[in-house]
Amino acid sequence: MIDGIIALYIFMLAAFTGYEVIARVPVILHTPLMSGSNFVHGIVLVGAMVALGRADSTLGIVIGFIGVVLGAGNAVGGYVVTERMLEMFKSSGTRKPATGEHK
Amino acid sequence: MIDGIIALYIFMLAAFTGYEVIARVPVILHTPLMSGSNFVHGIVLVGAMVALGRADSTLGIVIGFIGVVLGAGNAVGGYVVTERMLEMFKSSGTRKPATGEHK
Amino acid sequence: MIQDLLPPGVAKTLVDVSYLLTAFLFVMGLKRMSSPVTARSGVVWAGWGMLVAGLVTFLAPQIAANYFLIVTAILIGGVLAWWTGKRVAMTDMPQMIALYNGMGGGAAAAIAAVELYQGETHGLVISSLAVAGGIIGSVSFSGSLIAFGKLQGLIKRSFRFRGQQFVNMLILLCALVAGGLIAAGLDASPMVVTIFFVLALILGLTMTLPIGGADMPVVISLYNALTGLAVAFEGFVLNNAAMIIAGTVVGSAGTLLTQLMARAMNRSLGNVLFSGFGESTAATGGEVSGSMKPIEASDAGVMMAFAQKVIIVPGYGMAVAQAQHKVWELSQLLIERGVTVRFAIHPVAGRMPGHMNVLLAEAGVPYDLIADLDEINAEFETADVALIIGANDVVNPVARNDKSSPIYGMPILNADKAKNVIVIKRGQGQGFSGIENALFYLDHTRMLYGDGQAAAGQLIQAVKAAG
Amino acid sequence: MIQDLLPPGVAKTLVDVSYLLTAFLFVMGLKRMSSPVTARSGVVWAGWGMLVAGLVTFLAPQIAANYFLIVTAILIGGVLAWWTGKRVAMTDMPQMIALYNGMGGGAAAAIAAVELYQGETHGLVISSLAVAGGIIGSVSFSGSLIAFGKLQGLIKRSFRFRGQQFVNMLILLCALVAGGLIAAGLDASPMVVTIFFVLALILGLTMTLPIGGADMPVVISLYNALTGLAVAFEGFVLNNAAMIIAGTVVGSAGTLLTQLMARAMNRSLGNVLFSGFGESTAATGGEVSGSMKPIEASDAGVMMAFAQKVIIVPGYGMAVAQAQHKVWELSQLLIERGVTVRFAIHPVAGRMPGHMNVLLAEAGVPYDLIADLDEINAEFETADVALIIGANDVVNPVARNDKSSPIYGMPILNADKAKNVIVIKRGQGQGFSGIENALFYLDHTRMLYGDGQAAAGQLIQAVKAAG
Ligand SMILES: NC(=O)c1ccc[n+]([C@@H]2O[C@H](COP(=O)([O-])OP(=O)(O)OC[C@H]3O[C@@H](n4cnc5c(N)ncnc54)[C@H](OP(=O)(O)O)[C@@H]3O)[C@@H](O)[C@H]2O)c1
Ligand SMILES: NC(=O)c1ccc[n+]([C@@H]2O[C@H](COP(=O)([O-])OP(=O)(O)OC[C@H]3O[C@@H](n4cnc5c(N)ncnc54)[C@H](OP(=O)(O)O)[C@@H]3O)[C@@H](O)[C@H]2O)c1
Repeated sequence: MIDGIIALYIFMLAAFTGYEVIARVPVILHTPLMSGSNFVHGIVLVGAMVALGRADSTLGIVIGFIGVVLGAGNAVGGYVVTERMLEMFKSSGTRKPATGEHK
Repeated sequence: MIDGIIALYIFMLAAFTGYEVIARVPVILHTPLMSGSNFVHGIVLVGAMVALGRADSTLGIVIGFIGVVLGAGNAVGGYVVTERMLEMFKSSGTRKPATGEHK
Repeated sequence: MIQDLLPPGVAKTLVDVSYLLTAFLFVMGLKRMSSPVTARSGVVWAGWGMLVAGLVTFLAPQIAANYFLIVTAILIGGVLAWWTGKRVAMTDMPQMIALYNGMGGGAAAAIAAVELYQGETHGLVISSLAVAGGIIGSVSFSGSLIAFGKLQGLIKRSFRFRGQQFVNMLILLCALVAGGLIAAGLDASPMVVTIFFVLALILGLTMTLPIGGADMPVVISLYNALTGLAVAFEGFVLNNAAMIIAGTVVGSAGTLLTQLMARAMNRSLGNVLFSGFGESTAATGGEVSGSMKPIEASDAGVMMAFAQKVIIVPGYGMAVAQAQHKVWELSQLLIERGVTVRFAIHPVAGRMPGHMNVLLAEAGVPYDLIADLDEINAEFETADVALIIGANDVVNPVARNDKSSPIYGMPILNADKAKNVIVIKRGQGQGFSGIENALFYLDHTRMLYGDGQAAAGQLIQAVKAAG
Repeated sequence: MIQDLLPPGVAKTLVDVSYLLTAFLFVMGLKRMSSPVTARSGVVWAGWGMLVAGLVTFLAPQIAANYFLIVTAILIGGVLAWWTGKRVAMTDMPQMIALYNGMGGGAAAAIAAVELYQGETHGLVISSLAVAGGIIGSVSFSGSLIAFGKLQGLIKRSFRFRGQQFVNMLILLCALVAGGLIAAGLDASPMVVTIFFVLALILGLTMTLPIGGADMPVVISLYNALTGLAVAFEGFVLNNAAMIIAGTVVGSAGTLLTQLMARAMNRSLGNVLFSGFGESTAATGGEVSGSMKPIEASDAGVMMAFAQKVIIVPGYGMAVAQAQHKVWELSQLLIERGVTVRFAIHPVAGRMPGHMNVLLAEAGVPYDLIADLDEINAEFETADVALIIGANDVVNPVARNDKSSPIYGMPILNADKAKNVIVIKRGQGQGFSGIENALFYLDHTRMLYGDGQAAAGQLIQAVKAAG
């Protein structure tokens, strides 16, 4: 499906995208963004699901199971924490919309 | 080589990359950047080369030939013009490096 | 075939890897071009990418013959473009960009034509992409040529009539029908293909002819983005990753750039495309009462020589007169006398974004003397003299207070707030929007008639004479 | 299998298209998260992407069995994470991020382990990627757990000895040799695979243990980027485009973010990883002469009540004392009296970037009262009172003038320039860098001893009493 050179193209473009999206982010958003990108790599959950879904040995099933637990923890925990952190920006942001964008 | 969905992935990522790279460019660079991106799509030259290189009918060869002429014009002209325009930024930039980055 | 000289598979890998490198260099190049400090090196990076891609393509597996023709065509196109690109004056840059951009669109259309005339079946998706690239490329080709003609002064009139949008829609529809027939494989005969391309080319003409010259930079930027898209589509057809990535990047970057440019000129894209500006509104400027009061260069020179602060507002007229060197000479004289001199640049002064910055940079004016609209507007009140050289619309106070004016709402430079205003222009000529300028009639405004360069020269003499 | 319920091919197309959508939503989400105004909606966008991907994966062609186990595992992990994530205090956020991030790394390592224990041959490239993802994921897993332990206070000491870097290098080398054997297919026995993972896990421990708590946010960010990379690698192994794109985006965004954070703290990444800070330098602070002069809350309150301008500098102590609400109440009282109040935020005040902003936002302080270091530093000279609450290092003038100090060169808030300085802290406790603060000994500085929240409460009473 994804052959070698194409994989490299995707890798390169995704890396550019990630870099440019983050560039020039204000300091106050560093921690929420770290948390947000932590949530995004929670997508590892779907990989772990696949790994568990096709495992047949006991060892494979055990490791796959652990993988899915961890992946789900990453995804759900990452979401909850990020959401809580950004919630605070919203509350102040909406109260004073005129000055909402600073720095 | 590049199947449908993968093509879409590449398209999406390249579009993000292009957008983000340009975002927040100062007004004074609008024209040079227009010129620079005009140069970049001069890559159409390589497509025209392939079209001409595998054409066998007379019509195909004629159109392909025109295509290569035009493509080469885009690439070379785009480069020369962009380079000349940006040359001016350099000259002032190096003279007063401390204040080189403005707005 | 050249690629047979290499072990099997090596040529393909080499091409693939080189295209990856090219895509990387292009993106990095554009990235660097979007900051003033690294801009110069950006185009060099992208240039290397192009060189690599161009050379390595001779090894592409699909190329089987016509090497001689390929090289000849590259030489013809390249040398012509090189020669014209090197010779063109700075003020004529926008139309040259239009020209080269049109060539790119034409090349994309040519690729589509070669594919479609061949009549092979590629499957619906690929055929559709070929057709889409063909129509976009053709529109960009003929449209850009018109843009070139207008800016170069070859086409003076704007052809406009009632129902024009309707006719354009009709042409577009016909082209789409023909394209649909081809893409669906229902009728891909050379006849239909020819009709398709002719319609697409005509569409480019009829779309662009009604648009006024003032909006041309935005239109050129739009066609630039369209060419990028066409190149990306043809890249999918040819399975060429470098074209896909470069084309898409330009397509998206160009779209954003078009929006940014339209916004800087206080225009929306729809406005630019579907209503003429500069032409249709030429007659709506209201009358202004009062008289224009001339001044001699010697008096103006003395006024500036003994000022504390002078703000210079350059405009299109400075570009026409190529007066930037003289203006800088004048500024240096004043600075030596202890006068504070600053240049106030309006984002759409001149005829392309950044026009004034390019000219002042050419003359060698250091960056820190040059200020944006936002930075400088508050400073006019503290200036003894605002020297306006060849600017008109960008200092027209009508934009601030006359709701009926076509430029109402455009942010302007508050030159009228300065204690004295000196305006250099040749006569009663109007600015691009064709409306009267209330500034010229103010009590503290004096007109210094003459060509920009000559007038600046006289001012230099006058300042020197002031001792 | 669920996907058999659908016509052949539909499941695969559905998965492919959904993953494309997911990748789009992730990128848009991150984009929105990087601007304060849209940040909140960003995580919601990304959340939808995750939901779509999670649901649609049940239809993935590769999943053949174990549906029950999958759902159970998701519930276990999800519910635990939900519960902990909802309960944790704002000040403990960094360690929770570390924990969840470690879980992601562990999941990536688990995927690698399932693949590698299977012993199938995938070809060199895929095997190498699986191995690389395995080692990176494992390091990120165990390293993040240590980071969690340190910030949570479970691990108090930093274990450090001479030659530590050398031992780490040795472990890394052994892990790479084992990984090389597996990837090259020379010996992929369960034994070697186990050794490989054990070594990688140990490496994460030994790399992270010596790093001081002050540097943990940077380290967590680094492991976050590494987990992203591991996810991307395992995505290549599983041929999963959503993982490839999301992982790579996080890998590159996280790398940049790590650099930005290190720069904001005036540290280089190499410094963070290979030399301890806060620990090793604890003893180097020079002695400061003079004495600390206490003040009563009532006197301090009067001083502020009759001031024209008060600048409040919050620090880690305000977070510990959860004093932000009281501080805002105090500010409101002052504002009502006509005092100009501003909050000065140092980029590394507290224990995570933006820590103070989050807390002040929680208390409801409007954005326009909050100012960055760059904005406010010039204003201290015009302030009658600088009220420092629980901040120490970020106002230490030693950073400006003592070259031997470990914080020399860090930009600080110029609180010492204010006409009067009031410092709220509990006693002689030092800041994170463990050095003396010359500010506390200045003639115009007064110490208001007490817990942050209590002291703010007393000030409120005092201001009210001032009538
Ligand atoms: N920057 C862009 O991207 C862009 C693109 C397209 C359109 N525009 C539009 O162009 C306008 C730009 O405003 P502007 O203030 O720079 O220029 P302007 O409004 O076009 O006015 C130019 C003035 O210069 C004078 N002039 C012409 N040749 C001269 C010479 N040789 N020596 C001295 N004076 C000369 C003319 O008066 P005389 O004939 O009496 O000398 C004219 O009034 C705006 O309306 C803008 O929207 C801008
Ligand atoms: N922001 C980040 O990302 C980050 C991450 C890691 C490390 N750091 C480092 O952390 C430091 C942050 O500087 P900072 O000025 O915010 O804090 P700090 O230098 O760590 O000082 C905190 C002060 O608060 C006082 N305090 C503690 N609990 C208190 C309470 N309940 N009530 C009142 N006062 C209390 C302490 O003194 P008493 O014990 O006498 O009360 C201490 O001197 C910098 O060195 C920075 O490099 C920052």
